[in-house]
Amino acid sequence: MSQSKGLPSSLDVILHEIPGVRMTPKEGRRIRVDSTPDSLPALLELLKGRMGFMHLSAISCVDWPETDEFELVYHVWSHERKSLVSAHVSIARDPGRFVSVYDIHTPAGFYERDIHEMFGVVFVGSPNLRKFILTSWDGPPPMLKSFDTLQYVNDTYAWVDYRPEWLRDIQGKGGGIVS
Amino acid sequence: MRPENYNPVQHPPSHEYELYFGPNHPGIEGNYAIRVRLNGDLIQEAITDGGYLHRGFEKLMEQRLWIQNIALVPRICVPDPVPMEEAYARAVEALGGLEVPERAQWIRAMMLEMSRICAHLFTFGGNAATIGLYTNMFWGITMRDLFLDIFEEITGARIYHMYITPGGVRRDLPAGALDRLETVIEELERRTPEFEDLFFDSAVVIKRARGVGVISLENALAWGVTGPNLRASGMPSDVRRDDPYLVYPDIEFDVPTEIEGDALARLRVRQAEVTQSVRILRQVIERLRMIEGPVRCPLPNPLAWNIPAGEAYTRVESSKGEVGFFAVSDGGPKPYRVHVRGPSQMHAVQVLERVLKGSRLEDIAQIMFSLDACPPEVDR
Amino acid sequence: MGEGTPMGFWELVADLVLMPLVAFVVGLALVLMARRVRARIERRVGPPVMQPVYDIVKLYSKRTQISHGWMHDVAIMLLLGGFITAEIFLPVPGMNGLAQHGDLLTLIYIMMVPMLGMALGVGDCANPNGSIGISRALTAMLAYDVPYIIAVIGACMVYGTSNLVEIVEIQQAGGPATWGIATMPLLAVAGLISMHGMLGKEPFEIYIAPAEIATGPMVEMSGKYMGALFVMQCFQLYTVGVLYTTLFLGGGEMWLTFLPKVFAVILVFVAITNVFGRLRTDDVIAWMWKWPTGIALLGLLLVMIDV
Amino acid sequence: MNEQVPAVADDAPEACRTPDAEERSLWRRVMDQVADHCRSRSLFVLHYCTGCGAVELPPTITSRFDMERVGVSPMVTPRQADLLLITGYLSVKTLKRVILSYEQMQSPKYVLGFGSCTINGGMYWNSYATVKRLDQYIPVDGFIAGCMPRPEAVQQVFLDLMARIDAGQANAWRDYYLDYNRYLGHQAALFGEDWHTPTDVVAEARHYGHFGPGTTGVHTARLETYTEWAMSKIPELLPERGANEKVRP
Repeated sequence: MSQSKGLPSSLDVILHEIPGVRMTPKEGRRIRVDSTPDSLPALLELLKGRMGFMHLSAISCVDWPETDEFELVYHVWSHERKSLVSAHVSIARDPGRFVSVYDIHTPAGFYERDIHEMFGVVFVGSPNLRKFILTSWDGPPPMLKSFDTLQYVNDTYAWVDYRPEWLRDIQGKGGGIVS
Repeated sequence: MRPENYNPVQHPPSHEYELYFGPNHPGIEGNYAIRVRLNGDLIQEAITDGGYLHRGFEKLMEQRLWIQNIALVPRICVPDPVPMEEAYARAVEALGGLEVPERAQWIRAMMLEMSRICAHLFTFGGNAATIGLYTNMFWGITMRDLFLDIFEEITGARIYHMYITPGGVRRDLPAGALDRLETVIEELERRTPEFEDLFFDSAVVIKRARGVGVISLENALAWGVTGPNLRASGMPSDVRRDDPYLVYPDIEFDVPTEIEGDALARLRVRQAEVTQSVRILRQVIERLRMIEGPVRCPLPNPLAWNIPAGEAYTRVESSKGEVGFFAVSDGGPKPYRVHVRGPSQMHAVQVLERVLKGSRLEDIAQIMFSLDACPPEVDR
Repeated sequence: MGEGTPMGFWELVADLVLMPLVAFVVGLALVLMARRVRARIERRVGPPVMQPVYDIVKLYSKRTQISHGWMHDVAIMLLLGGFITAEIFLPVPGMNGLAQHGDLLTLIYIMMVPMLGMALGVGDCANPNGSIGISRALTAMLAYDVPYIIAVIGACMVYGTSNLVEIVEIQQAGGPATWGIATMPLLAVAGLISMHGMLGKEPFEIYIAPAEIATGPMVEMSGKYMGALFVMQCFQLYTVGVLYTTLFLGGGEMWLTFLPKVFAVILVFVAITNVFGRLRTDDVIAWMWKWPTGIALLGLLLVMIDV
Repeated sequence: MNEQVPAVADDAPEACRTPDAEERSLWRRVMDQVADHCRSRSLFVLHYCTGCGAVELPPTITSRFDMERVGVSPMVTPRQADLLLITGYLSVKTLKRVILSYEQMQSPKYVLGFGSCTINGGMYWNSYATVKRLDQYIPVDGFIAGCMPRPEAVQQVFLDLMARIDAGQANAWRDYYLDYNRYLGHQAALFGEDWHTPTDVVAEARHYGHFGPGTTGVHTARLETYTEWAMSKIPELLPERGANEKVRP
């Protein structure tokens, strides 16, 4: 615990070297860092090289249609300092392109492939953006907020009509399944 | 019909051939496929092919209430569902600012360790079956069934418990459950020498596992290997200890490590982990006998439960490695986004491809089972 | 030709029909025993008594059938035919069949035919798992044949004949002290190990290996072909059990003493199989050429000094 | 001259239906009963974990519940198996493999759907990736409700299936031949118009006398034209095959 207490100040020193980076310590060994798209690779590089944040736990992508942005969150963990930095970066939805961090963190290869598949974001320099999960899929990237699952399901699949006796009785009395 | 990802343009040299390993193959854990290019017995290249178990969990969770997702979450990882529930519940607690009562925390730790033992017994069985030692599979899975009985008694379900809810657990332990758990633990300890004779100390098993699928510590760290697989390479890293949650700081346990990083080391680490889990369970049982109190903090109306906007990333140590849940709320009744990071997303894809390269055809199944790759959490 | 009584024509015909039939029935019982013992080791009940029959009838009564070409069909005939022929050359109590006319070497030669047939047939399936399985099966044959041949040659030297009927007679006349297991224990051990390899069970199960090559040669076998393989399994267990009994356990004068020996031999194989994993292909060769071969050579040396 | 058109197409063989039980000879009936009994007592299950229900199969097979007592044992390849267990939800990608596996199995073959997901989507009713109704794509002999079904439920469905096989009633596999056009239509609606499998089901239906009015139709016609086109395109590249196993590129 003591290490994570002293962490924000030492992290501050490093973050000063990178323009456009803001840090917010949070509870429980978590630190949120907001970065600009340009400085993110440098941030990860510095975190890995100087602070030992060498385990890329995950890359999460969030779709924000209101602001027309994708938010990418890089969760990096330090085995030495026992704390987790979540680096947030927002990129424009329209080209949907970002630089790959595969050369810094090898695990990024899978996460970038996954985000490319689910959100359509292109990572320049990622080693393998071939389809992995959705090889039989030719619709839009399914995780986009604009993709309506229920609509797609109703168009594509058929249902068994489930109207058992007991339900019809209840419905006859004015009840039924509340939706 | 060819599989979609078949690329007919490449013509490999005549001495090489391609083999489809899975999805319908007993050497594959779950529903997964590996396309291997072989030169004789040696694997030149392995390309994994997932998505057979894809259900679109992350999309589904965006369309259900926070409370409804409790039912969805354990289904992400079939053999080891409890860590998923725990990670999701903690993410919701962090977002909603809920405080878990002490008794509930101990009960959760108990569920997690029982699930770990079950998953390891399952893996031992699968690992033994890949080398034809079915007896161990039969014994191990029967042993696991005794734990499933305890699960059923406590939660009402054998596999998908849906027991850990945000703010605690669903209901208190039934009377006598702890005693019965103790009997099962004793039974496990009584049977342990048999398993050692049959499986862990068997010359054939050691011969098959030693030096197979070696991951050096450097590679393990660089490739994002976590959990028992990382510990088998010599790194004493455990989320329970490094990023503690629940009551784990109050529990005494060791983090077993090995240095070889091969399939045998991974087996041995898991074997030692079962012992440690038993040790944890005994402490938990002792504490649970003393602690009384509520098992869930009061929740608002779950059908109209708006969680404050924000985001949380929680990590849990599962039997396969590090589970991460990233939950984003926009203040509504449903999650805005939930990202699941299963440990096998690394182990079953990139790590497996790299480890397989240069290995032999005989060892594919052995490597996959020793990495304990779990396809459902890759595909989600 | 031995000094046995000259056989009548009808007696021979009866033998030729009865011997494979008896082999099949005893083989079914052996398969059942193997499965029941395996179930016991795994702490469960196991299949019902008629299970081997159910399986075979079920497979033969499949309504549709996939053939992969005429070689595939011929291969199955080679496979079964090889074993049926082998049964005719194996003397059992009361029936000698053609054992007087052929000797041990003929039998060894005939017992290679099924494997060859399998190789030809599986090659026609164009399934890579099958091809790998067959190459592994032939490799395994290379591994277990070395100690096997040495053990057999040693046995022939001890008995001074390669005629199976005479071998049985010598052991029957001398009592248990002249049984192969007493006169040449090392060769008996080597023979046991190599015959275990011949059965293709763990730890030498390299060519079935479900988790590696999806049962190898059997991968494309469906319906009646699979049924033929199940029948073959009966013959295989019977042949190996009877051969070992004949060479090292005194053969049999009457079925009551003969069958328990055959079952005991198979029981040893089954008990070993279920507590071991499967070795790799190269490990099997290395091990087979090291331990059983060494034991067999030592045994041969002792036998030669004795002789 | 009579204006009536013959009900049977010219190319259909004589025996296009299975004879009723009464029409068969005594010997044939006894043999069929023996065969059905043996079929019911020996079920080889295809080792294919299509979904999460597969996690309850090891307990069902292993020592505690021991399904070998009633003759159920796992088999490795579809060629050897009789029983295909659809253990839970099916993603579209898996469904393709399931259909390929199903067509490779030899009749009589049986399909059991595990869990609510195979009946109507179950828990994943609004998932874009999973198939909702299994019986649209392959004929199903029985379903087990629940998520997930307990080993006891699995055992019960095995016993029920065995009783039905013994009585000669588990004939869903025949529907696939008799109604192939409909099944293919559903498959093609999901997988795209160029969907085809290596097994020539129509030829098999003709050969084994299960050719019915529903075997061919709009959808299989598309298959025929595709086959002819493909066969004319590359006849020399394909090795000679057995009569009932045409390989399409």
